Parts: sequence; C-alpha cells; structure tokens
Amino acid sequence: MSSAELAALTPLVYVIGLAIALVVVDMVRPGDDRLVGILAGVGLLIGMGVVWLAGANGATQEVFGGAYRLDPLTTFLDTLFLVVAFLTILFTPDYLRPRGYPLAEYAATLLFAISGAMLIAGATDLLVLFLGLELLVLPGYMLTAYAKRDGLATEGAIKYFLLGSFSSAIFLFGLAFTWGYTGTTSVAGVAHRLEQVVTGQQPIAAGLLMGLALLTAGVAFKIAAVPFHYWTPDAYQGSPTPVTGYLSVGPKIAAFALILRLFAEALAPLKADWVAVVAVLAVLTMTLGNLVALTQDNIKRMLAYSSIAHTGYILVGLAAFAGAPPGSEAAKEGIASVLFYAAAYAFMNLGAFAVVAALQGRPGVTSQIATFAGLGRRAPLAGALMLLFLLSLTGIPPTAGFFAKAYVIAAALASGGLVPWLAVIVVINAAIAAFYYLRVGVVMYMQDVPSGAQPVTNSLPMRLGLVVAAVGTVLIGLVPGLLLPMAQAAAAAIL
Amino acid sequence: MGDLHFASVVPISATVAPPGSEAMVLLVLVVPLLGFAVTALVGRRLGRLAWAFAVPGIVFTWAVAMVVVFQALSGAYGEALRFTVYTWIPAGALHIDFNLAVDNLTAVLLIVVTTVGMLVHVYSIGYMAHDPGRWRFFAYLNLFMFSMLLLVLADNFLLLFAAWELVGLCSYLLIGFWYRRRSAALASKKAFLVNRVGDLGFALGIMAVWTTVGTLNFPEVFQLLPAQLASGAIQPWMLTGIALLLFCGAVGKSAQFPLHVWLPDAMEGPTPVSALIHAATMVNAGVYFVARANPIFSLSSTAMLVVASIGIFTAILAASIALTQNDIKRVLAYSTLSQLGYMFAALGVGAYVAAIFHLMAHGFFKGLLFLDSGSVIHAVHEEQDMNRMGGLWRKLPITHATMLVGALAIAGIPPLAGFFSKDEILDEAWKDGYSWIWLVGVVVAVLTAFYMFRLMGKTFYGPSHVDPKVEPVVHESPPIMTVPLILLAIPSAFLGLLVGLPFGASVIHSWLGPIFEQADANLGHGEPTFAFFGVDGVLIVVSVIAAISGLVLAMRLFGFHWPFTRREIEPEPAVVARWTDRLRPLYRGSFHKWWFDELNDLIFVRFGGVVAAACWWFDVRIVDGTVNTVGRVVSGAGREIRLIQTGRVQNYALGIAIGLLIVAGGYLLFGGRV
Amino acid sequence: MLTLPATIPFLGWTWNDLLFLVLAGGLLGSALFVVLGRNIIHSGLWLVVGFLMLAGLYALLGAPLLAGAQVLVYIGAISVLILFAIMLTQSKAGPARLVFHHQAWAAALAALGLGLLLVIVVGATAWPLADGSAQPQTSANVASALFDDFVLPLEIVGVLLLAAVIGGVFLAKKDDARESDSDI
Amino acid sequence: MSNTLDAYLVLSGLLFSLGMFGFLARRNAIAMLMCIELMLNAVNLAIVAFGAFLPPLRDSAAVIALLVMAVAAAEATVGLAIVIAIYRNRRTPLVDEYSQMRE
Amino acid sequence: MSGLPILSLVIFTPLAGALLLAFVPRDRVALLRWLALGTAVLTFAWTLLMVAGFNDATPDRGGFRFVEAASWIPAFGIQYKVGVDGISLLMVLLTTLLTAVSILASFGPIKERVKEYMISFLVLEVGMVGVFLALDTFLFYVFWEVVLVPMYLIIGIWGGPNRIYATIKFVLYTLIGSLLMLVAILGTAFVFASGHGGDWTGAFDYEQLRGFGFSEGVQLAAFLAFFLAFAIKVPMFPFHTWLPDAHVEAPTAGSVILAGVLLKLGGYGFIRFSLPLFPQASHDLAVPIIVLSLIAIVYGAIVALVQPDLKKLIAYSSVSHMGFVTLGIFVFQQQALQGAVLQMVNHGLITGALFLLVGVIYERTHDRTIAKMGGLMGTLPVYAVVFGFFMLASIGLPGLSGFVGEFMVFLGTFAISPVYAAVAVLVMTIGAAYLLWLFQRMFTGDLSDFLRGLGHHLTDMDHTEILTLAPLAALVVVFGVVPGLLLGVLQAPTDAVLAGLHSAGQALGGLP
Repeated sequence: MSSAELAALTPLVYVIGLAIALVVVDMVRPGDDRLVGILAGVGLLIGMGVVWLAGANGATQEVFGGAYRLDPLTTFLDTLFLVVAFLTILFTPDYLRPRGYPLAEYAATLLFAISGAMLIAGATDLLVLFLGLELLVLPGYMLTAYAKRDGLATEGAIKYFLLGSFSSAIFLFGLAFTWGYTGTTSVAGVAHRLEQVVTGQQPIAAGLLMGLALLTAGVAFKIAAVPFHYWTPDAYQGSPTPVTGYLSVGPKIAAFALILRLFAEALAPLKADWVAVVAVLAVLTMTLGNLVALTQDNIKRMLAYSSIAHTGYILVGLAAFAGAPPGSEAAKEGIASVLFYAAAYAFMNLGAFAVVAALQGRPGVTSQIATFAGLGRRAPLAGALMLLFLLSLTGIPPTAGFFAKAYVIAAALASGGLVPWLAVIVVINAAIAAFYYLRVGVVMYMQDVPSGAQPVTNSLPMRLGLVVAAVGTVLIGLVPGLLLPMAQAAAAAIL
Repeated sequence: MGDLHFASVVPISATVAPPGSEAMVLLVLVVPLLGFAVTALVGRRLGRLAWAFAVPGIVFTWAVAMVVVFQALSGAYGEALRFTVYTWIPAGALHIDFNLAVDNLTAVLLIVVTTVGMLVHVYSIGYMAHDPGRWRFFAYLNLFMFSMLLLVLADNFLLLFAAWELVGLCSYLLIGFWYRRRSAALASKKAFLVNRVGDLGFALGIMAVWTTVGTLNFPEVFQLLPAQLASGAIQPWMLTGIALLLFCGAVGKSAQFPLHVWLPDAMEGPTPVSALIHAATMVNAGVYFVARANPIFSLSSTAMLVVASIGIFTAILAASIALTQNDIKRVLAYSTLSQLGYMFAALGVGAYVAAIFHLMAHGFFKGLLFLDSGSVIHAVHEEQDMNRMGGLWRKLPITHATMLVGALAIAGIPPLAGFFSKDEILDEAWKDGYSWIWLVGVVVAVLTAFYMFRLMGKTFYGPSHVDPKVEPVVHESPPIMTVPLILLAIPSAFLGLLVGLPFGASVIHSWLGPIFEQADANLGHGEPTFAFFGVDGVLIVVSVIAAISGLVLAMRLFGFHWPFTRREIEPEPAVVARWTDRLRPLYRGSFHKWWFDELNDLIFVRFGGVVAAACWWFDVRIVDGTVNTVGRVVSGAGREIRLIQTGRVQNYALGIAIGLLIVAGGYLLFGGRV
Repeated sequence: MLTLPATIPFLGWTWNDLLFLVLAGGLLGSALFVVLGRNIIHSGLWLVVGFLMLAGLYALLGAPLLAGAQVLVYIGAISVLILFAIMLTQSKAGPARLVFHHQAWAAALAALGLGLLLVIVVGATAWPLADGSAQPQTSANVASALFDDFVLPLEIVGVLLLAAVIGGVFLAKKDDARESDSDI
Repeated sequence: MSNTLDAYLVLSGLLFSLGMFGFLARRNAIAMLMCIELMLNAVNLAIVAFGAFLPPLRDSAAVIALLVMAVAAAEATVGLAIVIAIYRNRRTPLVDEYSQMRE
Repeated sequence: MSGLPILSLVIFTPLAGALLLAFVPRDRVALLRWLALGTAVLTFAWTLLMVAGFNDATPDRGGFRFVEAASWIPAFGIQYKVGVDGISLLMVLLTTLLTAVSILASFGPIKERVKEYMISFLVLEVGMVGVFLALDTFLFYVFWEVVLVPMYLIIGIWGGPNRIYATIKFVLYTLIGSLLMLVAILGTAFVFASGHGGDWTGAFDYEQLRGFGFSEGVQLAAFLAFFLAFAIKVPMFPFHTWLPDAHVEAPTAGSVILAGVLLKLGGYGFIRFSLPLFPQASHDLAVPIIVLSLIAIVYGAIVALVQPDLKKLIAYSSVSHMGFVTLGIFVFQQQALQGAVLQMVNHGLITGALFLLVGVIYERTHDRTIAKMGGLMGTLPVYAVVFGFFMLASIGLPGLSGFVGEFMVFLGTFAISPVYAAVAVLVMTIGAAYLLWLFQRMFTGDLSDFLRGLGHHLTDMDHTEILTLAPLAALVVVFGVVPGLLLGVLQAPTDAVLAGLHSAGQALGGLP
C-alpha cells in the first residue's frame, strides 16, 4: 500500500480505529460513559480535521486500483457524516443514561456505521459500495435494537432488519446482473461500458434493465422512497430517539451517496431510462409522506413520515440531474442540490429529533405530540429551537431548509423534460407539510402546559448539540454561500 | 416629499378684482371652518354658551359675504373672480386645484345661504337652549355652513362634489342629531344612502367629463364640451349621457322623484336644521348645480326634457302628498319637494333665471315657514301633529303673522316673493312651448295654496286641540327666535318687488342673464319679451286665480282669521270628512305617500337583505367551503393511506416486492431503446 | 474401471447435465421444503441440504474452492447458528398452527411473477462477454485476486464482522436490568 | 445444458423467487431469515455462474462470492441477535405479531 | 446622510430590538413594552429621516434611491439589494407608523407572554419593511416569508377562541401562494441566466429582470404564480376567506397590522413585480383580474352588510376596499395606479384605526357582536366621534384620505370602461350602507341591556387609546386635504411602471 493510498484512506481508517479504541476503552474501564463520550466527541472533532487535511487540496486521488476515490464529494460527505455522528453522540447520553444502557457499544456501533457511510462516499467499485452499504446498515439494525429491553425498539429493529436484508438481497442481485453484463465492478468501467452501449445505439439488454430495476428497488428501500418505505415509520418510532435522529439522517444521506456513486456515476449513461422512475418515486414519496404525516399523533412517527417526504424532495434534485443533458451545468446543479439538501436536512432533522430526545430525559416520557403541550412556556429555549427546526423543515426562510428546497426547485426548473413540473409538486407538498409542522407549533405555543409536567433538564452535551444544530440550520439558511461552493465542487467531481 | 403648489391666491380672472377680494372669499370659508373646529374642540366646556364662537362667526361671515356679493353684483370682479388656493390633486394629467370662483350666480346663492344661515344660527340659540348636545349642534351647523359655501364657491366639479358630500354629511349628522331616537337614526342613514345613490351617477358623470375633456374646471369644461360636440369629437349621446349622469346627483340632493323619499324623513332633525338645510340651502344644491352646468344641459334636448319631466312630476307628486299629511313639518317638507320640482321644471324648460329666482325666494320663505313651525312646535312642547294644534294665532302672534307671510308667499299671492318667481316659471314654460308643464304647474299652484292654508288653518285657527296640560303654558317664543322670523319675513314679502320687477327686464335678470347666455343661445332663446297685456298678462291672471282658488277653498274648509279684523272663518271638519270619504282611494294614496317607502323597503331592505344573506351563505358554504373541503380531502387521503402501514412485516415485504415488479415492468416495457 | 458412456443413453445428455439436473432439482426441492415446511427445525435441516446441493453446483461450475467455502461457511457456521436460534426461540407449544401468513397466495403470485420475469429476462439477454463454456478456476488466481485487486473489500469484511460481533454480543447478552417501559 | 449460462441463471432466478416467496409467506422470524439466506445463495449462484461462463470475470467471481458469504454470515449474526432480543420481550418468534406500531 | 445605510437601518433596527428583547427577563413587563415601543419609534424615526432625504437622494437608473447592494449568494448572483422609490417609501412609512401604533395599542390588552409578543411584532416589522425595500427577487421572497411566522404566532397565541383554525388557515393559504411564487422567482432567474449564457449574475436583480423581456409563455406561467401569491395576500375574491377568520381571531394589534400592512404586500407585489416583469401577461390577463376585482368590491361590501361580528364586517370591507387596489392596478391608467397606491396607504390608516377602535370596545365588553351593542354615543361620546370619523373616512368622504384614492381609481377605470366604473361606484352606496347601519346599531338608540350590564366598566377611551389613534386621524385629514404630499412621490415610479407596460405592446381597448 503506497503512502498516497494510506493518506487517502486515513479518514476511514481513523474512524474505524476510533470505534475499536472505544471498545478497548470500555474493556479497560467498563461503564465509564463519561470517558467514552468525551473520547468519541473529541475523536470525531479530530476526525473532521483529518478529513479536511486529507481532502485539503481538493484533488482527486484514486487508490486500490480505482476501488476507492478521495475527491471533493468524498470530503463533503465524510464531513457531513462526521457531523452527524458528532451530534448523535452529543444527543445520546441524556437518553441512554436514565434507561441504563451503556454508551460504549453504542458509540462504537455508531462509528462502525459511519465508517460504512464514509466508505460509500469514496467507493468507486460496486463491490465496495455493497460492502459499505452493509457496514452502514448492519450497525444500524443494532442501534435500532439498542434499547433491547424495550419491546418497541426490538420490534422496530426486527422489521428494519428483515426488510433491510431482503432489500440487500435484491440490491445484490441487481449488482450481479450489472456486473455480469458489463464485466467489471469498477464504477468508471461500468460507466464506460454503458456509454458504449448507449452511443452504439444498441438496444439495452433485458438483463441490464432487470439489474437496473433490482438496483433501483434496493436503493429506493435504503432511502425510504415510496413504495419501499414501509420500514421507516416503525423503525423510527421504535428506535431510541437519538438513534431515530441518526437513522433519519445518516443512512439516508449515505444511501443518497450510494445513489450518486452508483446511479449518477456508474449508471449515468442510462439516466434517460431511470429519470422517469426517479421522478415518479419522488412524487409518490413526497406526497405519501406528507399526507400520512398529517394524521400522526406521535411526533417520532410524524417526523418519520416527514423524513420520507424529504426523501422525495431530494429525489427531485436527483431527477433534475437525470433530466438535464449530460455534463451540463444543470446536471451539476442537480447533484449539488442533492448534497446541499442533505447537509441542510442533517442539521434540521437531527435538531428536531434532539428536542424530542431532550424531552425524554426520563424514562416513561412518551413521544406523543401532546407531550409538547405548552413547551413554549415550560422550556422556552427548547420550544424556540423546535420551532426553528420545524420552520426549517417547512422551508421558511431564512433557514437551511428553505434554501435547500429553493435549490432543489431551481435545479428542477433548470432541468429538462417534465422535471420542471416536479417543482410545482414540491411546493404543493411543502404547503401540505406546513400543516403538520405548524400543528406541533400550535401544541407547543398555543396550548396550555399539562398539569404535572416535569421540568426539562438537559446535560451540557445535549445543549451543546442543540446549539450546534440550530446554528447550522440558521447559518446555512442565512449564508448558503458557505456551503454552496463545496456542494458544487463535490458535484463537479463526479461529472 | 411631494411637490406642493401652494400657489397662494393667484387670480386668473381678466378683470383686476379689488385687492383683498380673494382674501375675503377665503374668509367666508375659513371662519365657519374655524367655528366648527373651535366649537368641536371646546364647545362641550362652554356649556350654555356653546354658540359663543359659532354664531358670531357666522354673523361675521354673513357680513363679509355681503361685501363679496355686493362687489360681485356691482361688477367689480368682471365676469367672475377666480382663483386657486392650492393644488388639491396633482397627479400628472389629473390636476385638480382647490379653486374658487365668485360670479353672479354664486353671489345670489351666497345671499340665500349666508342670510338664512345667519338667521337660523341666531334662532338656534333660542331653539336649542335646553338641549345638552347644543355644542355638537353648533359645530355641525358651522361645518355645514363651510360645506355649503364651498359648494357654491367651488370652481371645479370635483371640489363641488367634495362639498356636495360634505353637506350631505352635515345633513346626516344633523338629521340624526337626537341619536337616541331610532327614527332619527334611521332617517339620517336613509338620507345619506339615498343621496349616495344619486351621487353614484354624479361621480360617474364627473369621470365622464374628465375622460372626455381632461379637465374638471368649470370654465374649461363648459368651453371644451360644446366645442368637442361641435367638432364631432364626441357624439350627442355622450353629452346626453354626461348630463343625465350629473343630473342624478341633483336628483338625489334635491330630493326629486324617485330619490325624494329621504327628505320627509329628514324632518327628524331639529327644526332649524330643516329650515336651513332641508329647505333653504342644501336641497337647492341640485338646482344650483344644474344651473351652473347649463352649458352642458342646454346642448341636450333629451336631458332638458328629463329634467323638466322629473321636476314637474315631483312637483305634483309631492303636492298631492302634502294635502293629507298631519305632521306640520312633513307638510312643509313635501311642499319643499314640490317647489324644488318647480325649479327643475324651470331648469328643464330653459328658464334658468326663473329657477334661480324661485330658489332664492323659496329659500327665504321656506326657511321662514320652517322656523315658524319650529316656533309652534316649541310652543306646544315638541308636538308636531297638526291635529293637536289649532287656534294658536292668539298666543303666538309674531309666529302667526310671519308664517302667514310665508304661506302667502309660497301660495303665489302677489305681490309677495313667491308670486313673482313662480309666475315667471309658469310664464316661461308656456312661452317655450311646454304647455303641459304649465298646466301641471297651475294645478300644483292650486294644491300649494290649498295645503298651505290647510296647514295654517289646522295650526292657528279654529278651536284648540292642544294637549290640555300644555295649553295653559303655551307662549310666544323669546326674541332671539322671533327676531329672525321677522327678518326672514321681510325678504319673503318684498324680494319679488325688489328684484322681480320690472317684468321681463327684472333686476335678477340683469344679474343672472350673462351667466346663462350660452344656454340661451343653445336653446335659441332670444331676448326676453314681456307683454303685460298679452300672453304674459293672461298667464299671470290664470296663476293668480289658481292660487286664490286653492287658498279660498282651504280657508273655507280649515278656517281662517283675517288679520286686523275680528272676522273669523270657522273650520268645517264635517265637510272635510265627507270629501275625504268620497275620495277615499286618492286620500289613501296621498296619505300613504303613494307607498314609496314601502316599495323601497321591499326592494332595498328586504330583497337586498336576502341578496346579502345569500352572498354570505355563498361565501361561507361555497367559497370557504371549497377551501375547507380541500383541506378535508387532503387529510382524509392521509387517513386512508396510512392504513397501508399495517405493522406486519410480510405486508411490507409484499409491498416492496410489488414495487419491484412494477419498477422492473416499467423498465422493461419502456426502457428498451432501439 | 468402468467407463461411463460419454452421454447418457437414450437421452443424449452429458453426465454433467444429469448431475446438474439432480443438483438443481435437489436445490429447488430442498428450498421448497425450507419454504413450505411446517416444522421449523425440519426447514432448518432442509436448508443444510440445499446448501450442500449448491456446493455441488459450484463444484460443477469448476469452482471447488467456493464449494468448500460454501460447506464451511454456510453449513458449518450459518446453519448451526440458525439451528441454535431455532432452539432458543421455540416455544413449548411446538410449531405454530399457522405457518403461513394470510397473504401467502399474494406472495405466491408475486414470487411467481418475479420468477417468470427473471426467466424471461435471462432468456432474452445475450451476455456480451460470454464465450459459451464453463472454465475451471484455480485457487492461485483466486488468492491473488483476493489479496491484490480485492484487498480493500477483504479488509472491510473484516471490519463488518467485527462490528457484527460487537453489536451482536451486546444484543444477545441477557442483562439483569429491569424490563423498561416502552417510550412510544 | 449444464454448460449454458442461462440454465444456471434460471436456476438462480427460481431459487431467488422461491426465497422471496418464503420471505413473504412465512411468519416465523427465523424462517424468514432462512429465506433470505436462500436468496443470497441464489445471488451467489448467479455470480459463480457468471464467473464460470464469462472469461473476464473468472477470478473476481470467486472472490465476490466469498465476500458475499461473509456478509451473509455477518447478517445472520446480527439478525439472530435481534431475534433473540425480541423473543425475550415478546415470547414469540412470529413476526406478524410484532405489530404494535402501525399506520 | 449620504453614506448612512438608511434602508438597512430601517430593516434591521427592529431585528436588533428583537434580539435585545430576547435577553430581557420575561417578568420585566414594563421594560419589555417600552423597549419594543422604543425600537418601533426609532425605526419610524429612521423612516422619517429617509423621507426627509428622499428628494435629495440621487435615484439610480431604475429610479430607486438609497440603493444598497451586497453579494449574498454569489453562486446564483443573489444579492442583498435594497432601494426605495416613491411607492415603497409610502409603504414603509405606513408600516413603521402602524407598527409603532400597534405596539403602543398592545400595552393594555396584551398581559401574557409580553416578551414573545413584542419579539414577534418586531420580527414582523423586519419582514414587512424588507418586502417593501427588497430589490432582489430572492431577498423579496425571504422577507415575504419572514412575515408569516410572527403573524402565525400572534394570531395563534394571543388570538381568540378559534385562533388555531384561523392561524393555520392563514399560514397555509399564504404559503400555497407564496411557494408557487418561489418557483416563479427561481424560474425567471433561470430563464434570465440561460439568456445570459448560464451566467446567474443579476438573475435575481429586480432592475435587470425588469429589462430582460421574458417570452410570452414564461411571462404567463410566472405571472400566474406571482398572481396567486399576491391575490391571496390582497386578498382577491375568491381567495379571501382566510381574512375574516384571521381578523376575527387575531388580537387587536394583529388585526391592525394584518389589515394595515399585510394586505398591502399583495398590492405592492402586483405593482412592483407582476406589471413590470410580465407586462405581456399582465395585459393578457387584465380583464379577468379586473372582473375579479369588481366582484370583490361589490361582493365584499354586500357580504359585509350582514355580518354579525364587528371584526368580520370590517374584514369583508377590507376585501371590498382592496378590490379597488387591484382594480386600480390592472386598468393600467396613471390615475388609477396612483389611486391604488393611495388607496393602500389610506386603507392601512383607516382600517387600521377601525380595528384599533374595535379593540377599544372589545377591551371593555369582551364581545364583538354588533347586535349586543347600542346607544354607545351617549355613554362613550369620544369613542363615538372617533369611530364616526374613521367610518366616514372609510366611506370615502371627500376631505378625508379615503376619497382621493378611490376617486382616482374610478377615474382610471372609467377611461377603460364606463361599465366597470359603474359597477365599482356601486360600492359608494353599499359601502356607506354597511358602515352607517353599523354605526346606527352600535351608537344610536338607548344603551343596550348588555352594555348597561357592564356598568362602570364601560368607560370612554383613555389617553393611551386616544394617543394611538391621534396620529392616524391626523394623517387621514392631512392626506385627504393635501394628497399632493403622497402623489408627489408617486409620479416617477408609476410612470416607470406604465411605460414598461405600454412599451410591451397593445393597450387595452375601451373608450378613448
């Protein structure tokens, strides 16, 4: 392994090493959650530094014979994943401690999952992509089940696991078909081969199309696109709340990273074929997500459906890429809008779940929306932050969610074919979504505090995490220019 | 900020007016306005002296106005004094000044308005002495004076319209002065709304004028509109349309059929108000305006015919109603309608001078009559029903005497003012070929004399029907009230002699003739001719006979007391009852005012209410209903769709499998590019 | 030594064909038993049979190394794991009365549909790289591929297994803490 | 027949479908897990078949199949751990009875 | 004052105030109130400074003064660009005045959660002022949406019994329109960028967009999207049903701002964006919009007639009055356009005042049912006079501010079609009818039993209440007598709007 290869892999290796270190620390000093937490938090901050150092020059660096690539997209996504992990770690202790679960295994598992996500971000080989995906989701199943004495957590976990494995099998079958047809596992190789097929005006073989279908179904499941979304509400509702936050963000963004590497890079020559499917999925996803979210009484479940809807919005960005002429500016904006949305979504959605978790600082506090009654008076700061996150999810300026949505819409408008019409569907959906987000606002601010409500007390990490999420949400919305060039550079890297 | 053109007092008239003329005209406007402001702000603290600023102010205004009138009529201003105070609406092409003009027509109106206004103010000191809201009263009254003076001084359509609305407002405020009385509140509202109906047309007319000629200044409009008609730039129907739209406003303000319904109800206001606003000044605004706009109206024979027809119809309609009313003020109100109808008939036949002459005369004697009625009402403790009066002449000598002068004047008995003006109208109607108007006019003259002396009879003569409790304390009003009566009786008696002679070349003709030159030219009227021993003489005789016959009949039926003698004619209630019975259908029609109020109630209140309720239903059920239905459908869809989330993994997996099959099918069917 | 005829008499198949048919039939048959078996323990055992058949097919395809791995990994590890789990989770009531879900018929339709689709697709596809015949692999090639071209995936699998073990141990570990309430 | 790619692929497809049927139809969590193993094996069969019949893929196929086996093992580990965890809570391996969360 | 970023001061002073308030303890109610009022007054003072310097400031090419521009999102050429012309000058003046008045008027009625209330109000002001000053379509949209949240809270927290329905309806309705507008804003920017070879510089710059000349199809699509947003805000028939609900439930000051400023956002949007950016589409769709306006005018007035609730009545009257604004805008006549702006200012002052007056009586009776009122004139004479004054102003009495704007709209309409004008003037009567009837029912006759039952709680207006209404009354008179104060600054911007329209093509048919 050359030193260049080592350098490119440093972030990944670092995170895996950190995970193992946590396990080791737990063996040396069992039950010291505080140490584990500090180690994980500080370690992740350093990890971000490592990522930035590795990707500082912004150049593209291929290692392992093209199986892994360090490019701006990798750096962008790696940073995002580390932020997600960092925030999740901050939000977790307040939930786990009162329920008597250790932090060490949790943190290690989370970091393994994040390393899977980071692997996906840099993978340019179908097999590595698959393995990265597995490395991402297997710890995810376990995190869902982490509150193992909790019937709902295990129920969510087994549903997630069974369906996830099912979809992995489907996905793998699709990979096999693609591989069999193109004869290579390299992303670039696949793209090259398919380019020849497309430019050669040959009919696309049924086997390839079947592979495409299997792959589509597989990734649609991972991002929770309708009608492959069924696991989402149950897994999200059942999971420990900080895990829900992570699940709604980490695996989803990683799955989109997978889509970028697989569909936007390897299968890009076929995008004229899959754009329609993506568009239809986008419409179905946002509409169903929003409609069903309207009727939910449990905030975790509601946010789960909301996250389905957000998948739909991100898919619009993908459709914008697919609908635009290859290599065009519009195609780049499509990818960049996906990345931007992902980043904005990470902050606001994690933040929203964090507030839910913050309220559940004692066992037995449910996540029914009614729990939020009078929060604006009971805990003004938590209420205000929740309102901020909800507004961002609604897409009200000047928050991150707004600019993200605007960017996706702009990308769709710039795209070709019928994709611009998706913009209209996005905004109609956003209006519908406003209803249920606002309803939480109504409960928080316009209803009285229920009698016997306990005061909300939070630890320092939780507060720190909320502040970070809030600052991120506002900053990305107010000064999108901070993030925009990065997203665009990342997008340019795969075109 | 904006560019303000306070082009302070820039005279634009050719003749150089005496220095300070503009300031005096402004003074005429400003003093009542100040009076209003001061009285409104501090009047409540003045207590009984609420009039302390208002009345002296108006007296002063009267004095200044008289100087202005003198200068105008003496020709010191030339054709007219015109000046701009400031630019009211500087909006590009729409440039509307606050500009005023004093010409002879204005001067004549100023005489009526300030004189009657001043006397009514003085009278009100006594009349309103015991009313706790007197400060409001004087404030409103001053505001009215300002508005009315602005109305006659305004030199463009929009400013006139503004004043027009303001007098309407004052009328509203004063009719509803006794706000606790439901009837007063309803009457004031009715007055405002009915006026607004007319104003719709007026406003549209003004818009049409501006759209057509691009200016609203009177001199320019009156020059440009005929010119454009002559050059063919506008069609005759357009001009007719403009004239008729403008006339709508006059119909409303001067309470002509079919918008006459508000005026009788307006008698809910205090009597001085009835005298000033609803007899002497405001209701004449319509007449004034049509006269002012004579260059427009005279170009359209259709418009002239409409004006004349509506006028004469209103005259006879109102007279027929006045015959049977029992409320003393209502009789006078219908009489006012009737006389206004006369004036419009005159305007319609082109007898502009006669119309203004009648306006002037009517202003004095009707003001007098109302103030007299107020004195009577006051005397019998706010009783207005004539059936509960009678025989009052003994206890109210000054009131009786002055009212008799007024009654004779309105009846058209020579040589009182009404004779001259009314006769001139009938005379001109006949001579201009409107014999049917003349004929109806004569009938109205008979009716007028009859109902006025019915009123006199029931009020002053015969046995007393006054409430026995009140009877002993009935006494003549204090001098503060009677002096204005006397002062008003003088012009009522002698105005005709002063300005109405000699026939055919009277003073008032010399004043107003130039104003209507253009109209006369349009209508083809030559130099006025007068043959005392010819057609004119015959006409005079006929109208005098008509007036006297009505008067005599009323005397016979309702009683009379010859002044200065002991002769009394006793009333004949039995005969009246018999005739009433015989003419039962007509009587009922007259008594119920030909059911106009009921008709309005049906159309506007009931039907309008139904329409409004229907609209609201539409709004709530259909418009908002649609919105809510959309919301319900959306959330209903959510509630249905959520059922697919059964909670069972196998169902989910099946869903995924089906999704996979559909995606695969889609790719295979549509993806195979050739 | 008895030499077999080059082809099976009467049918004209090669022996490999027969072997293939037997193994394929065995595979599908045992899979069917796995899927349809009422007793879950029997299903587990049939799964082992199925894995064996598959190992035979791998050998037939000239990949004996994989056949070995199949035996070791699947039969040696996974199946045993599954059988243990079955033991752990069998309630005393024995096999459930309803083995199949209500939607079994729909599931059958969907599976049939997918199967048909796959068969049609496979039949309709000309694999561009095919040269028509199976070639045996050598383990040396596999080894060099594994440690040269596929070194990254190999390392990842190691991490994956580590993660699975750490998490799996935590989850399966029975701890003494009280059963907590659900925080729905 | 044994020497054609299509035969193996058809076999793989049928096995995959059969596994899917089982997954959709069985109620027992472990039975479903076994069905997933069947499906993964079907994929592996396809991979090996590709490797056998497509010369450029000969070497990588074996490696991929090996790695898939390892993944399957990891998945089974996690899955069985979860099954055991939920069995402790619910005392039943029947997945369709885990439907406390729905709609 | 050159060099002073006066517009940014106007926009961000309230924001600074809101941030300051966030650090004041919530139990220091008096401090919170006075700080909020101080901020609002300071903002108003900045506005006056802006007014004072307006004539001396040099306008840029597009006629805007005090223009400030800074790059915000360079990748898309999105700027922080603000500037003021005559129209926005008046709107900002109205906004800052009404905000100060509203905050003062809230001293008494708002006793709970004063901190949140005041912060909401100041944030609301930021949004409103920003909308009027933004010269970048994206920035405009941002401010447009910023308005939404505080209003959502104001209605939802401090509103009446059915406030939640009302506030959600308000937000959703507004959001549907505005989100489509967002699509249009981005779409036009994209079209602009593609017209410049993919360069997004200036793609959101109002002045550059104005000169771009969109194709007819783009114009139509974008116009419709903008139209929906503005029509809902105005609100035009049939998008108006959120308004009565919102008004009825909102606290007094909320209603004042809602009627006084928020509705103007729509009218302003039409003038600022719809007409100049999409002249062709404006022409093509003018007649339907005029017809909708006429329906709103007459229908709103008719429905107002039968409203049992005081606030609902005024809400429907707003529908009617705002109909004049849209009518005035879409007849494309100088007078009508200026009249529409005047009407916006005047409606803001008058209806704002009427809502304050409703608040006065509501504070005493906790009821707004007209049928329960009666005879107030005798008991509350000052209240009656003030109410009557603003009622007359609302009716359009000459000499008060309502008249001039209305008349100018009529005039411009008449030039297009006497028939339209004839329909529009109907409201002179119907409008007078519902208000006079209201006045009659509330103030005349004997004191109603309900009011008598209140005893000594039924007091006349206190000094604070008079103080809140005095500036409005003064302006109503001043603008009625000297409308030139307003019209002077409107000439240039309306000329610019109309010039753009006329150069775009055919004029609308009608009378000469």
